[in-house]
Amino acid sequence: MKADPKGVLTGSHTLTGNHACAEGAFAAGCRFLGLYPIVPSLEISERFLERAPEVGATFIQMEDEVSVLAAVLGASWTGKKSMTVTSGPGLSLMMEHLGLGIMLETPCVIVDIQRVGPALGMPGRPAQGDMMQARWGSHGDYEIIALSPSSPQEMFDYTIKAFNLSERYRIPVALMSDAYVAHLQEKVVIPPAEEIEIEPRRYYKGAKDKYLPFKRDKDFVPRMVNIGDGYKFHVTGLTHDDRGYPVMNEECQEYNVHPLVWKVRNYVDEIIEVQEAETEDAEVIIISYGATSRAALKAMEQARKSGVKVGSLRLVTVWPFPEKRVAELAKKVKAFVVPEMNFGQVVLEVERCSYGDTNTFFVSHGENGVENTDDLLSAIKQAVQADKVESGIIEFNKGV
Amino acid sequence: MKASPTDVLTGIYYIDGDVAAGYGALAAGCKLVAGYPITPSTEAFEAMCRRGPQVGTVFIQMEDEFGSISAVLGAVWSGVKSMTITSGPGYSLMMESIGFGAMLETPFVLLNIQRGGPSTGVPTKTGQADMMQSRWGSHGDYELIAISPDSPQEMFDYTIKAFNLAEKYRCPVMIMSDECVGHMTEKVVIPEADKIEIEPRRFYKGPPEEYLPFSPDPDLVPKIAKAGDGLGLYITGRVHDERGYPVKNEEFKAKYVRRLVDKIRLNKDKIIELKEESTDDADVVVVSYGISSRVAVKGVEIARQKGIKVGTLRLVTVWPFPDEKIIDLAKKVKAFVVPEINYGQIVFDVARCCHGQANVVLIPHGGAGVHNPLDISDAIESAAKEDKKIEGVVEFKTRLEKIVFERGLKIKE
Amino acid sequence: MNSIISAFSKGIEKSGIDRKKISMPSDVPFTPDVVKALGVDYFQIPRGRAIAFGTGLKLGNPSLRVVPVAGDLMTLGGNHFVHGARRNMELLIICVNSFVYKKIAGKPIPSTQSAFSPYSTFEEPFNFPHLGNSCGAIYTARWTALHTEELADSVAEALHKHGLSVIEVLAPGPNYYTDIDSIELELLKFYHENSTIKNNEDPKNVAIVPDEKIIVGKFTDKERPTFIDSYNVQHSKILGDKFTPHGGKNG
Amino acid sequence: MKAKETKMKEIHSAPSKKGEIHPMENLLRMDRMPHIWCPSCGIGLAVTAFASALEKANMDPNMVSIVSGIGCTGRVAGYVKLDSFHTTHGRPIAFGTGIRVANPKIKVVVFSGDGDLIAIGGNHFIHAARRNIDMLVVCVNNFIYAMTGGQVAPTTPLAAYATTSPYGCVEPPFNIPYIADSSGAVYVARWTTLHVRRLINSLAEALQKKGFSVVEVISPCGMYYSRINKLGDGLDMMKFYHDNVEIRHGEDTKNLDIGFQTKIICGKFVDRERPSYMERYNQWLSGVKGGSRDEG
Repeated sequence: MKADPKGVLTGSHTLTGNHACAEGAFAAGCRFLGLYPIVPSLEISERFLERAPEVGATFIQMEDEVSVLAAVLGASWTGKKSMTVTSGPGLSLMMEHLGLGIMLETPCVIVDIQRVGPALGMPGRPAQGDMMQARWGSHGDYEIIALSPSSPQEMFDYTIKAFNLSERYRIPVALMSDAYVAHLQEKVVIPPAEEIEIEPRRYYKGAKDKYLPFKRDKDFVPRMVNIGDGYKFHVTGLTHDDRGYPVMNEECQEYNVHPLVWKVRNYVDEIIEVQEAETEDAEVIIISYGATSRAALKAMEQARKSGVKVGSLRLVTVWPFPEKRVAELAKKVKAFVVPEMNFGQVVLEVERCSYGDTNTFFVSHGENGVENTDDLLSAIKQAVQADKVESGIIEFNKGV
Repeated sequence: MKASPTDVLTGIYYIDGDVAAGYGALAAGCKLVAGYPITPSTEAFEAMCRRGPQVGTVFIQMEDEFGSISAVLGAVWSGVKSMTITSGPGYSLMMESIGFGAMLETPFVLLNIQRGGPSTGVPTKTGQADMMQSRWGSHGDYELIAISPDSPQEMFDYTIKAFNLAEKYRCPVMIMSDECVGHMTEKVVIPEADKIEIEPRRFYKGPPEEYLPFSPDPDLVPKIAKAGDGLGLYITGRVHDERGYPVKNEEFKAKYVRRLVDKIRLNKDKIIELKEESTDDADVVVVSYGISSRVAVKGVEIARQKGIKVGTLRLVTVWPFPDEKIIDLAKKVKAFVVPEINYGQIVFDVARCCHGQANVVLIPHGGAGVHNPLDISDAIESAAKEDKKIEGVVEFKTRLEKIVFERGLKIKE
Repeated sequence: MNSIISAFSKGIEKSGIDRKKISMPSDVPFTPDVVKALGVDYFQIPRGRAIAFGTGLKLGNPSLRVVPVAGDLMTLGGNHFVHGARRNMELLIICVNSFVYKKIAGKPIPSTQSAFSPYSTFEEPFNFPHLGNSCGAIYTARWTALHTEELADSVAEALHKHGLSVIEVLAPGPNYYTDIDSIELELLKFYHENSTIKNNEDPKNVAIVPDEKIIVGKFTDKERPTFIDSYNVQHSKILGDKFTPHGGKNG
Repeated sequence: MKAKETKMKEIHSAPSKKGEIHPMENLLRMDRMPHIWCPSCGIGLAVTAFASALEKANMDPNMVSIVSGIGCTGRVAGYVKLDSFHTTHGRPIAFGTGIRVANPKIKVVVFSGDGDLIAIGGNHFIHAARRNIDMLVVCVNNFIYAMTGGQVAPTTPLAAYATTSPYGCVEPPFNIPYIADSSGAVYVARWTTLHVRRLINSLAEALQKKGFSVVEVISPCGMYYSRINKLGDGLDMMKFYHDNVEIRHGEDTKNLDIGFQTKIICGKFVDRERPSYMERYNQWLSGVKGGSRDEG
């Protein structure tokens, strides 16, 4: 399906990441925003509100983040594509309803503009400390899809992709950006509507009385209907059978929850998108995502110039984690260098998936500015020199 | 320091795990409990409501889980030991404040009686699917301690230990129990007060004008103060320096938030408690925690009867994770078998620490029940037979899965 | 904001309560200097949780006087407020209600409506004293940042109340999330022209309505047993000697 | 016990005689019967009253959506044959707000208990009332958390017993109509499950009301509240309601406190008009769209 021209602001613009995200949402067909203001995600909602009347979108500012996601889930069941924007503290409050979204298999998009944490941290300063939270933050078992854009253009593109994935798999999708990308102002090219591919919602089309809200189709995804279409369906956050009725026993738990995990794990190849640069002959590969990718690519070029063969693997989808690709690369290279603006989160996954074949260097990035490559270059130097595979992550230390 | 005799209900009891945890908290000197009813953790709160007023422990049922954890944090800063009790959905609601507690280095204990999830799930039945959440559930970087008891007696003992760890390292401590242990009724022996060791709070005792609330001792843990002592506390959830004043520069994040993480990571050896058995010559090691480790006993027994050399490693403290132990064992054994009541959480950390040197088998279970010991013995057997190195976590196909997905679920009419 | 702080400080002075015994959980980011000048213990806590945190402080040490100063009181903390009032926890809540000017869709909205919703200003704001009163607060008052003398008196008076007291202060305060343009002067002038003092008015009638005068004053002043009092009374009644009363009246 | 259970099951699942249809069959999910509520519980009465009210108010069942939270009353959504949502604890109002704002054609009914709506959901309750979101909130008040086994609720009267107030409740309860009224609800009524006919009328009236309507339904809980406080069974509670309820329409909501086994005042207390959220929203929208856009 093509995008609705009403929401597409075709042309070449200079936009901040946050504004690009709002435009991406409109282009993807998002027509409902639940919001509660929090730095540094404000500009998304401001842009959304400003353009909502002409696009025909609705919004509501709720009393807290808890109710925001509840409202978004409700809105999604009326047939409107819905999203919410927040930052760390807000995401923590949304955790309960993330679980509900998973259990009700409700498509929606959560944009998290990460800031320094924990607690109030440093509002407005970029960080990548919520990556693991997006994957594990709600109670119970689930899998989630998380994308991490690294420029305003990508904020636009991957917001659309986030909506498409969420409709395709009927799952909440997290767009994990950060304050740096969100406030970065760059050229954003918005293509004409007919060039934007949109995943339509997978609706049920059979007889009214035969509708089962959680009956999985061949593509593993149950079909949806809208409130008010006369299906009189029931859905619950309790463990349920195909009809959506609660059945609380071991068998039903297995029947209900295991597919929630499979739904993503069985389709990792379709979901995962990575961007590789010069990995063929690389000795060291920098694995990065989001804003740190910008420094990673720079460092790669600089290192190449000085004769070190460095490649880059950019995780566009951080969750599900590209296990296979990392394992393949691990066999070829001397080391992975993982810069993150936190104290070690996704690097643990890299360590896991390299199966002892290579060293994993961790660089806690961002202290001297997001685009600064000094630490990375020194870490690469250290990585090249290492002659044996250590057990465990080697934390690059500036010698403080 | 010894426990106060008025707090300890010395005697031999036949009680369930929830109640035992409640009595443990009282024995540890918990003077305020704030809770909100949620199945299956309510019994612990009820027990403390019944006994609390008689030993001078105040209870309050707050309006929601945000309220109960905030009240706990407040109580700690007023100078008393405090805890809250919850289960999955409530735990999700508490996430923001747990991070806040970690940031303020607030010593408190949270008892999470896990149930089947996600969302409302199966409220009355068991699960172990909040394990990763306890480590990663709040935004930003932090580290905390999580303990997983497997019997009512341990619920009592480890609740006391949880309070001691919290006071010692000034960090939130999670008791990650589950419905099975919580509702399991067994004999619980509560010893005399003078046999219970209590870690006193590390109060600051110097002159008020020199007090720095976040200036660490050599073990990276700072001294704590309480409100109302005239110290003019300035405590903030923002990134702060030693004085507690907010800082606005990324460099400081590296300096100050780093310590929150390091204080646990560098004291790991002192915190971690493991129970290890016959791992020396084992081919396969079963890594488990909580109720799964009790179920695993039977599975191991069956496997041993078949002549397989099986060792067991029980994670009493799940977080911080015993990386080194697993790395050591991985060099010696053929495979790890990890039964957990979820679809893979701790197993990923086991796999991570293996570095490809041993195979890792996950025996998943969705919750609402425990493993079939036969699944565990079968998994051990096939892991022992497997000679190839397999990358990644091998998911064992359980009997339950076969029943449900091959025969089809019988929907009750 | 400065005027509120100095009024608050003056209020403490007047009340004669030891500053050391005052704790101030708040989601308003005060600077260290201000806190030092006030001489109280200050906790900056997650948005909206000031009352719940204060409840813990008070229960943990009943001799403390807890004064949550809240900016986000009615949004994230709405529930804690209504339940705190119902329980009659001994807290003095100072709610800084800042008027925010914000543009929506290019349309400037002089939001005399509410700080609670800087965006969707087509919403009606709470009538805060009325809500507090109906939930059981024993003392409600409203002042603007101009009424510093009255505010100080109110603080002094409320600090001696046993129960949940709430003072709403209309002020161009620090909005947690957004930068506000410099509107202080304009707003102060607005207050001056548009407020009228009506003490003991039924809180029902004090809603802030556009184009009408803002009613300020002390609206409620009553007595009810506090949470700790009824906790002690009930448990002494049932348990008798086995129960040692908690804290005692106001420490 | 087991025999009794199977007996009950037999009665409930017995095939209906030819031509005999349950009068509520088009509004209740008969395939889910028997329900989970205990004998002597009043929630069933509230549900059938609601179903009758739907008929009485001539609502198109396709355009009504029912949202429940967690708890005994939280299960209502599962038994009513409408588009029904069983959501998380305390959040049905927030969930319903989303539905209503995204699709204003849908009439949202939130059917939940006192603990769900007033304790954990208190904030959403007062805010939805302030916004005046078009929805009907049916709050079944049984004075206790029954699903989790009898904990004290914010509606539990002073000195009443519950498992988390083992020595008597120390907190005064909420007066639900008062708080609804003061936060801006346009329709507030209170009935007990004894007053079925009045309750039906009231619900039908509230369904047609534009704005945030609240109907509090006082219901006996034979299993926990009555048992712990030794108040007898469901019938005794009904008798108590019969003897102690006073109907006073238009009573000032501030006088509606409920004490332990004291007089209960029922009636319709508030019925007024206030612009609803969607009306204000549309007004704003037309201002923006209708050329009056001011770039200042």
